[in-house]
Amino acid sequence: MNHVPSLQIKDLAFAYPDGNQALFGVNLTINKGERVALLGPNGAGKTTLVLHMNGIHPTMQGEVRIAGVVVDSKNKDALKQIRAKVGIVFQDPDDQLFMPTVGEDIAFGPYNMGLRGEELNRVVDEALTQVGMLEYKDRPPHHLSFGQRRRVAVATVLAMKPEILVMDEPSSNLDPASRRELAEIVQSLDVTIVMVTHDLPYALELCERSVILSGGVIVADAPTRDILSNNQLLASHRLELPFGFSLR
Amino acid sequence: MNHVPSLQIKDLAFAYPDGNQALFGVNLTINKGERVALLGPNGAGKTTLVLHMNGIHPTMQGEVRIAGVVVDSKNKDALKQIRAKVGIVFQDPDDQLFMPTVGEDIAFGPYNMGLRGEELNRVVDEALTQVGMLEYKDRPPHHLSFGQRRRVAVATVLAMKPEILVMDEPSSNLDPASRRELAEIVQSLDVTIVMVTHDLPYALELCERSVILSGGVIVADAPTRDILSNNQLLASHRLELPFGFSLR
Amino acid sequence: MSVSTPITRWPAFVAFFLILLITALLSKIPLLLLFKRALIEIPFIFFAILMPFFGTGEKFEIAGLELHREGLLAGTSIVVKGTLGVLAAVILSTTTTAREILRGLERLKLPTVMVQIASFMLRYVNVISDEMERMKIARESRGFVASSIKHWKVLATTASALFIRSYERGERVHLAMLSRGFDGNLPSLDNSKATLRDWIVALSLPSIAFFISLFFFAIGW
Amino acid sequence: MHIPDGFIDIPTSAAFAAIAAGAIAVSIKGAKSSLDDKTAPLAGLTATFIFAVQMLNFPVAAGTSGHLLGAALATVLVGPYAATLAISIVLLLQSLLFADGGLSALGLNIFNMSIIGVWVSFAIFHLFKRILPKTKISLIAAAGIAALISVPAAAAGFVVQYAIGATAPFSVTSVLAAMVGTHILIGIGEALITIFAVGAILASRSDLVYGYRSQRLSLEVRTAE
Repeated sequence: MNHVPSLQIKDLAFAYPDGNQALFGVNLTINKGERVALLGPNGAGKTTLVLHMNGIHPTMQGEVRIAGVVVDSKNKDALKQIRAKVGIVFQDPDDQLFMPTVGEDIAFGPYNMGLRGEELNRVVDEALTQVGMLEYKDRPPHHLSFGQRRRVAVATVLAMKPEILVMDEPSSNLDPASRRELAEIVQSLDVTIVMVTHDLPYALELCERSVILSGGVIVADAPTRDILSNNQLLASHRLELPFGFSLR
Repeated sequence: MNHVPSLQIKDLAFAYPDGNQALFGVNLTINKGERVALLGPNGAGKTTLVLHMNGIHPTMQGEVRIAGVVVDSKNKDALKQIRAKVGIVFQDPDDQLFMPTVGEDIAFGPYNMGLRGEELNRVVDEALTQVGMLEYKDRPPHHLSFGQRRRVAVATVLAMKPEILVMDEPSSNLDPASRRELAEIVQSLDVTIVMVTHDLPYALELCERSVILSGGVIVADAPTRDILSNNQLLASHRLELPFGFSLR
Repeated sequence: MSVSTPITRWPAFVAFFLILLITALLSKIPLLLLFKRALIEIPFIFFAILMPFFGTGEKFEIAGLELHREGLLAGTSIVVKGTLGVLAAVILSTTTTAREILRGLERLKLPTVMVQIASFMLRYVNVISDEMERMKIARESRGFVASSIKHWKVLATTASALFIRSYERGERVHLAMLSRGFDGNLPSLDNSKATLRDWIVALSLPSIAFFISLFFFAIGW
Repeated sequence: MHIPDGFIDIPTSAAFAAIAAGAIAVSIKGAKSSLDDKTAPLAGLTATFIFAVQMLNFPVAAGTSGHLLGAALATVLVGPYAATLAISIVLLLQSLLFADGGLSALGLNIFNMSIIGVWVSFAIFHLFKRILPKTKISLIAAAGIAALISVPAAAAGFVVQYAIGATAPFSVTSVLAAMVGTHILIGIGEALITIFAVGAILASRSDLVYGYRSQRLSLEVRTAE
């Protein structure tokens, strides 16, 4: 295993142009190959944090490093490299899938990274195979089920061979079987994963470690099982296990 | 309790204009005050069935009765009465909240039913109070959180004093606390409820009885606990309890 | 009013400008915001600046530049009138909520369907532009930079995805409306009648402007 | 392209406002007969779409950028009546809320963009659809040609208004040359984007394309047993 962490965030603070401060000094290190759940109430700054990881939000104060490289939104070329390394799967697959066919959608990222021809084709097929959607390559994404579109959205970023895969609410709107199928795909991937989620059972199933972001700072960072068994901690950040769910 | 069932569906069959048949003879009776979960895989015909309950889809074959009255989409006046009795809460609250402010949105249904002036005002306030959103009456829906919009969407149909409340995936996209708050609201309502959902733990928490719609027919109708403990039944209709969830 | 006043009667325009400024101050609009939002006018100012160099009629020279009197007047007229129009519109839109504007349109007897279309547009403009923003972030996250003509195809496919989403939302909204008893008539937004006082307040600005132009016309400026 | 206040004199503006009002009245009738009670939500969301898409800037050349007018695109997608209504509403709200285009010039702007823009698109689209073989490709091509011509046509509308009621001293012919010339360039961009967009929509939801619907000859009718 590589000794450079996939993600290092130091003292990251950020305020929106309207003066609203969202992050108040976030510190987080994630090693290569780890799967970490990022939990927290609505409005805690989870999305803001994620959009710092690939330089969509410029770093105002503090530092974000991906595989050792500082994210600098002013350096356009470096930014392109960073965005290849950080694959974000957004919550609504329709935001991510806009090309006429599944295959073209998967090719979009690698094409922007400069891949062409045979190599591009190979990368596309590989990514589709990883999520079990190869046979849908020539279909318009619009005709797929929601669960299939979510899987294609995952493939669009896998095709960029990311150092770190960030998934925003991966289980939302999935029926139970699609939810499990996606879990199996996630478990089969050999990549660092940050999973932003409200679905605490899903976090427990897939991530060894969890962090809670609340009020713009990391308030807890521990094994998922420990965090989920601390009811007081959960309750004070508007989190709770669903009715009927027990930690075995 | 009233002896006329809130909902009676007999031998309901339906095909779309393109020839695609979605329902193949559905039979379902729901008594006043019951809360029933409507489960089933994607594409089973759940939405098609729901849109028969208020005559959006005309009945092609078979019969649907609401509180004893046949749903007849040709009779415009009768249809108006039916739509007042069947309140559908759609999955995306933004589809349902189309007026400029929360208050006007709640008033939309009762206004169409002929309510005006002081009475209209009273009904609106009552519905907003039931979901704990009265203070947001003059706000535009855009400024509310997702969970709040879902609650307002519920209020828009409660204001019509429905005989039967149909909720499409009520827990989708909610964070854990909003999910529980909505559950508490649902439990406080004194109305017949049909809940279309993939969230089996939520069905167990809120509904005594569940039915499974699969391949356009009802394949199971039993107490929710019995259905959820029959793994073989669940599996054969692409349903399953989430990882870590145990029926206590 | 300002549009129909000839540009040569310039003191009238100074007065118009002062009225708008006073209105802005009375409605507590930060002047900076006012002028920032008025920047939308810039393309036409460019056009107007070019005018003195073209056209016909009397010529004269300033600082070595050959200018046409007609063009100069017309250019100034466009800048001045355009600026007044933009300032008035900015004041209207910062002091009046979208909803009040809709009510106003309804009161001005704009056809009901048009008011409804406008109302749906105002309701969903945030929803749709949020969707567009999220799509943009998703594109950029995969290394896309809009920089050259070959990227038009990407923007066009984004537009098409956006159209499908907008149209499908329209269909779902229609279903939700039907489900709550919609029969073609939307409830009127306007539940109060305009009082005499409202009309007086509303007409005060135009009438002051009218008297100013009458005054300067009368004294023959 | 949005004409501000003070560019064209008041009698001309008023005359065009009257024409615009008439055309809107006709379009309301036309839209209601094809969309029925769906008119408000569907035309409303189409207007929202046009408004959003006009914010989508695309690079033209040398650091400048243009944006889509959307008249041809809307015409092909939702039909001329709903397109006229949607674009008129966009222009109305742009002038009221964003000071984009003068309120006294609203009639002029509606005439150019939502009447000339839409109906020229519609005529050309129909003409070419009839001439070309009945395939999706020719439909897309027809939409592209409609877009290409609709933009300079709308610009020519401005020139007509200018000739009648201008307060500026250019000769009409030089304005015509300048306006139509630059707008042919913009029209090329408009055409390319319209082509790609219509193509993409035909690929995923061909049933949403108004110009395609009338093209289907007959449907097989089946009955459920």
